[in-house]
Amino acid sequence: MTGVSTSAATLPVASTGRVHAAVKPVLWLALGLLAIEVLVMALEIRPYYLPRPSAIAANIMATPGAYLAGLWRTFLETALGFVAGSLFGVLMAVIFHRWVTLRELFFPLFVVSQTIPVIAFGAVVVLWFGNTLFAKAVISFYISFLPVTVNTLLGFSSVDPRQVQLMRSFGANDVQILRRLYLPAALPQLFVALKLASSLALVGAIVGEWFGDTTGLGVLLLQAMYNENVVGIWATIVVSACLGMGLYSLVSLAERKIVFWGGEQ
Amino acid sequence: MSAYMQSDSARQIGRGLAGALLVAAIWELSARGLNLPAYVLPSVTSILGGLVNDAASLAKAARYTAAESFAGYVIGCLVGMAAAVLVTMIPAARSVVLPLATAINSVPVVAYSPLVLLWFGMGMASKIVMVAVAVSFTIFLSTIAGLDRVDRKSVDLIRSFGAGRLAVLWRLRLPTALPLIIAGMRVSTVRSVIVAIVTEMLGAYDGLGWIIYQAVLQIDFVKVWAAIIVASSISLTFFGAISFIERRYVFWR
Amino acid sequence: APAAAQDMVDASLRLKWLTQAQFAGFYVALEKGYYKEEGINLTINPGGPNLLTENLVATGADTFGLSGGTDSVFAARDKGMPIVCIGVSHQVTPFVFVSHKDGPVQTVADFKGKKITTWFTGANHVLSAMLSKVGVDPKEADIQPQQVSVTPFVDRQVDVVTATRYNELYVINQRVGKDKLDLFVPEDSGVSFPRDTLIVSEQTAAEKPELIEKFLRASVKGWKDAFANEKEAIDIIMKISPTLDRAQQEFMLTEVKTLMTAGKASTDGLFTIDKTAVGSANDLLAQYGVISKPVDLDAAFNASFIDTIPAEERRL
Amino acid sequence: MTQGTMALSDEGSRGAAADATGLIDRLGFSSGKVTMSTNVKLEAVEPAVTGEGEKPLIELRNVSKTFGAVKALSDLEVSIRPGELVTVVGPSGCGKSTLFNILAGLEEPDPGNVLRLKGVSSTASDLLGKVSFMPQRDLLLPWRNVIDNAILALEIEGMPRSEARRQAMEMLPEFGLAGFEAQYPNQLSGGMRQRVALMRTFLFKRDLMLLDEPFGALDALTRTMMQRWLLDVWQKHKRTVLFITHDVDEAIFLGDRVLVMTARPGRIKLEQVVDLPRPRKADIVTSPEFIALKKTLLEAIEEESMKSFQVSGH
Amino acid sequence: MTQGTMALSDEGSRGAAADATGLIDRLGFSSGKVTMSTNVKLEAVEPAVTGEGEKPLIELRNVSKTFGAVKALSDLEVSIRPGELVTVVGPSGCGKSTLFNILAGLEEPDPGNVLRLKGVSSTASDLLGKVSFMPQRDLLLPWRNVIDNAILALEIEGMPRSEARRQAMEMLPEFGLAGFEAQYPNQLSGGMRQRVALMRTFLFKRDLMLLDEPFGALDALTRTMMQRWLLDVWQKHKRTVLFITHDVDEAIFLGDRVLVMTARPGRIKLEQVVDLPRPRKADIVTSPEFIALKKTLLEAIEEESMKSFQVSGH
Ligand SMILES: Nc1ncnc2c1ncn2[C@@H]1O[C@H](COP(=O)(O)OP(=O)(O)OP(=O)(O)O)[C@@H](O)[C@H]1O
Ligand SMILES: Nc1ncnc2c1ncn2[C@@H]1O[C@H](COP(=O)(O)OP(=O)(O)OP(=O)(O)O)[C@@H](O)[C@H]1O
Ligand SMILES: [Mg+2]
Ligand SMILES: [Mg+2]
Repeated sequence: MTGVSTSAATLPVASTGRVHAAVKPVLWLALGLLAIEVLVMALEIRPYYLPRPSAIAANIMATPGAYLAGLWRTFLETALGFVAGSLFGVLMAVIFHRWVTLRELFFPLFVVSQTIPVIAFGAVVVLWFGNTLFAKAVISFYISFLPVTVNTLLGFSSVDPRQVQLMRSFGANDVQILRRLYLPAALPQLFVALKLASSLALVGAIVGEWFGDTTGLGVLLLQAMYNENVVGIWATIVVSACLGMGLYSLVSLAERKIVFWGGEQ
Repeated sequence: MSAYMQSDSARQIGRGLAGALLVAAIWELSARGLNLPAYVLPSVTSILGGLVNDAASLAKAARYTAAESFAGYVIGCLVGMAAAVLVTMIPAARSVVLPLATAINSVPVVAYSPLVLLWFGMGMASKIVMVAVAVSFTIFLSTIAGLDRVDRKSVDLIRSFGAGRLAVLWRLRLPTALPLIIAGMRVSTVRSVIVAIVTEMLGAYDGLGWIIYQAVLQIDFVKVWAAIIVASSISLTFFGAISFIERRYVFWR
Repeated sequence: APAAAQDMVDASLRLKWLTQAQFAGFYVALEKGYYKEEGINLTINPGGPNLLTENLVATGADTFGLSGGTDSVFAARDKGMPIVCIGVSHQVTPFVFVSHKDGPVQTVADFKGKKITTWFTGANHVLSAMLSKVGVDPKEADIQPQQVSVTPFVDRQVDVVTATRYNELYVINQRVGKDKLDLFVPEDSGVSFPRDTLIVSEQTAAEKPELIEKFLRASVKGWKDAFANEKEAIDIIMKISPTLDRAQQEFMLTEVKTLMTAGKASTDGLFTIDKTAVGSANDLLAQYGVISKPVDLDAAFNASFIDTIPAEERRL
Repeated sequence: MTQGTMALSDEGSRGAAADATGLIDRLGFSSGKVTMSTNVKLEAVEPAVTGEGEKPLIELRNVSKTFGAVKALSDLEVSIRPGELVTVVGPSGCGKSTLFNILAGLEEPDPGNVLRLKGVSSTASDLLGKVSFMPQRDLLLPWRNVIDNAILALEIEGMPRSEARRQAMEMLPEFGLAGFEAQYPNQLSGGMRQRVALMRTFLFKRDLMLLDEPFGALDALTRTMMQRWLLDVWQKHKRTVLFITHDVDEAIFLGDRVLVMTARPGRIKLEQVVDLPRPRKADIVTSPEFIALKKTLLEAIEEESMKSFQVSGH
Repeated sequence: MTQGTMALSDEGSRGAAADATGLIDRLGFSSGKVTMSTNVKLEAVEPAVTGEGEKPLIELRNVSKTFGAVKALSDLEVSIRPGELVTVVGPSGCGKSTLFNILAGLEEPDPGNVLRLKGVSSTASDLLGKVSFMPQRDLLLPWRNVIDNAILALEIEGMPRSEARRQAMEMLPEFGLAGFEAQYPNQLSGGMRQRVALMRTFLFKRDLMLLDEPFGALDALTRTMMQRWLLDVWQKHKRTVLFITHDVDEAIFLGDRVLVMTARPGRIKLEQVVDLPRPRKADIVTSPEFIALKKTLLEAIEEESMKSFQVSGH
């Protein structure tokens, strides 16, 4: 009994704080939604411009299965593309960092590659990978890797050269310096890019689903868009925003766990 | 010093061109060698031909798109930085602004385009808004990360000089964040052009996206690629300009 | 009797758009196993806004395609894509031009100087032809590209809007009211623009004629069932895409039925290739320079496959 | 170290004409290019005001500071009178820098403390901007060159840049940094960085000056010059100075009082008043009073130093 | 500083029983918890091998180094025999750290130099991995805790982490860091950081050891202990040591030879052999030989120190 009460008295100091931190945004959200609801009704904004939040919720609840299935599928595509894009992005940064000639030869082409709208080669992706989850992941990969490369390179360049020299004086080879110095030092910058890439990967997956598919948030979005189902558009926007925030939070969480040393040099 | 920098960037430009030529050569060879039809991959020479043929309309569209992306880019940068500064100065704002920004950014640009086209019309305004939204998020994230990255001990030091929040921001946080902000700006250049193009594809009066959209439907892949090459050149110039500024002003790394 | 499993041939059908009642017949045939009965293991792949069915069929990624229409078939042939049309679904122009009944536009001649939005993918040429017929220079009308939404028209920022009979028209009807609209039908101006074409690659046409015939037979059967039992057809569609608006889908199916059975199809049955209608579209596109020269109609449109199915079997 | 150096050469061999003090004097006259105004005045310096009855400028009672599991300070009591120059010695890791952080207003001590500034009860953060603080690590900003790093505090005060730069430029030769005004920190040697940080602190003119091992990376002569410079500034501007050092000679030579801290958790073990007359000449280090003081202090420090090794030996 | 301290207390007042040396001895016996194995052996140390005929371990001829407009080293000539302990002194900013960077293989000198390792002509980069180097700034990695920072070099050599950690853990008490193995650099005091960097260097066992002001931020006792530790390692493992310090006493007490560098651009001004017998006791600093050496060195350094102020006065 006493044991229980002490633990209840001591432990929760932290956990109430955490609960509080988790509840606060939710409260804000609820408040915001309520405000919009009232505003829309008061100003009599037509649903084609801005539907009421309750209408959007009702729309989702009418066919929750469709949204859930879409969410899951899109999540898989995004996750796959994101992981592949991040790994590739870091890999390219390492290569470009190690071989300046390669960077100068090909980095501009990386930039160029990003300026090609997906629609220009989406058909080619479908051609090669068919209507598979993989095809979407490829597009999501394509959209997300450049920020990772750019930021990782930036992280590398912020390493103190004297630190590198010290490692060299220990006889460290390039791989060791990379693993023990460059990569950890680039982590703070890398995570900025990962947050960005998580959003971009989701965008890529959704756009990827426009190249002929049957499930996914992109399909729902497209359907709603071309049927001028404004409530449907908003419903899909809300669901994908939730997915995006979820991914973002996941990356942030990992960041807080991994980059604990923050700004100290 | 400046001569050194010049020769340095001259070499970089040279190498960049060499890389482009290399890829172009491989492209040309595979397109011709494998006898690929234009609807799979048109040859580089035919694209260049298309470029020359449609030079006038492409140039006009390029100006249009460049103007949209640049305007949106500038607005986006300012908004993104301002929001990041706000969030850093008023920590309470973070729990509201950050999730909201993430939410907005998690939805593909194109999902908003019906709404934005509805709200801002088919002209430049809607493209500028879309570009600004996309750019501001990138800048926002980079800027907060940069502002947060500052060495705590240095903050302590200048606080001991009596520096208030603003002085800490101006003399310490912003310079510390500058490398990351500029990296964000660099990534955004590319995004700004592509967002402008994608939005144009969904509804516009002019611009490269508009040309691409028309050309796809007319199954004119040479034109599609010609427009893409123009778009890439815009992005690359844009990217190069920001990189140049970066090298000028972030010299201490 | 269903063919034995080992004889089954894999094939795919690429639609021009996402799953909806516009394609109900194919889904009904699939659901009811008509393709299986013909020995085809068919996959239906939806399309999308940036996916070109012609391209996917020409490259062999998909066996069959329900592509944009005569316009896209001509454009593809013009660019040298080896595709052949084996059937036309919508016998007449599936889109109309819509104005407010109480608005300034009462006749096609009124289009002059008004703000019109349309798709710059063929519809604009139909519009130009219609205007030319009544002696209006298309340059005298303010023709703008049309965005995804019809709201500008609803809000009267636009005088005339283009709408497919089976989709946008429904939305406009809902938001403005059916009685408050004037419709301008291209056929009334003597312009026809058949759309929704079934295509295969030249290679398939040459090497697997019987596969095409089997596919057509099963598809026709599916469509006849869909029109015979619309509720069941809609159920099948709604099962695949539960977020669709059922009422809209019902409307769509009705409209599609009209389009598919109009003109020559009323006598010759579904998927008939009406060479005159197709020819007029061909001339129109050539006239406006969309295609460099008139396309060889016989090479582009091959009615031999659909003709193996007797007309009475294809008629509703 | 410098003081030790001087002591030795002065008593061990009287003929050592070229010892540090002699050099400084030579320097003051021979090199016309160096503004060594301090030297001339040094000998005329008045004894510091150390009146016992005066109200303390700053007073700490019961100050503790805990970092997670590490208790850095525990029930520290200290009071500094205005105009005093107090030196702080103690084993490495005993909490000296932590004490300075509290006095600079950067770190709040654990609750339950009393902190009085000019008799007024305050929190640590009230001290922000009232103290010129030189941290142990130089913390130069990599994007500012020598001169701009030096004027950082002045800029924050709102002085126009050009004026601040002018002031700093004048000071450069005295810090042995002339000609280096446009260099960036990564182009400087360790000692030069320390001197830039020192300049930055001197330029920020406040009643209380906290110097955390300011002369650690300097050679003997430079160190002597900086010490003299410090004494001069202290006298002329009646500043109160707290000064951390590991050099007991330096601590006695400079200080009105020497505080010896205990091993972690840091407390004041000994408050030793240095009642040697001012101005103190270099040879004071050989006087019996000096040596007696030094003995007391060394014993105290080393006892604590040893403890910190024993404690950590667990 | 320490040596100065000891000198003073030893000759100024013989009654100062509790001076540094005494403390160390007391420590060695009284605190059973501290592994102070070095103390016992210290007195038994043999004089270093300094045979003149031996081939130099490393030899520099005509070495210059220019940074943009700043000439840091100019025609420097130096040769180090195997097993020597050579100390380097010179005014702040004269190029000592630059010399070390070259010897560690980190910086290539300007062209035209001769660099011979064991008689073989080499480039600076050939020296990478052959020298254990402690830089002036500690350069600890912020994401590694004390123990992992200490084992960095061992890890790079390929030693399994657990084994490396075990070795480092054993050393912690001797460096006064026991109990701090899991702390991160930003949680350490200045002196503790320096000791971690020192440990990292000691754990990386190489013939040539370069130490750049390793004891700068340490209090007297800790410094004495570290000096003894260094001498012990040097003797036992026959390592060659180069040691930068600003403390002339330390330089003489530790070194077989003391190199005095000129003001920037750095050159060797004076190579002073220290022919005091080893093992050297703490009271050696009061011997006339020591004092004479010190006088010579101080004169040389201070002449150069002054130059660097004059030069920069332009
Ligand atoms: N931010 C921090 N987090 C955790 N522990 C800390 C922190 N800052 C200081 N400490 C601990 O507090 C103690 C005192 O540190 P402090 O820097 O005040 O020592 P110091 O007396 O200045 O030592 P030195 O002479 O080596 O500079 C040390 O044990 C250190 O590990
Ligand atoms: N990377 C660099 N770029 C430009 N100048 C440099 C660089 N490194 C050193 N210098 C210059 O070279 C000279 C010698 O520097 P070095 O660090 O070797 O001095 P030091 O003798 O170690 O001084 P200290 O005792 O103060 O540490 C200095 O004038 C310094 O400004
Ligand atoms: Mg300290
Ligand atoms: Mg140095």
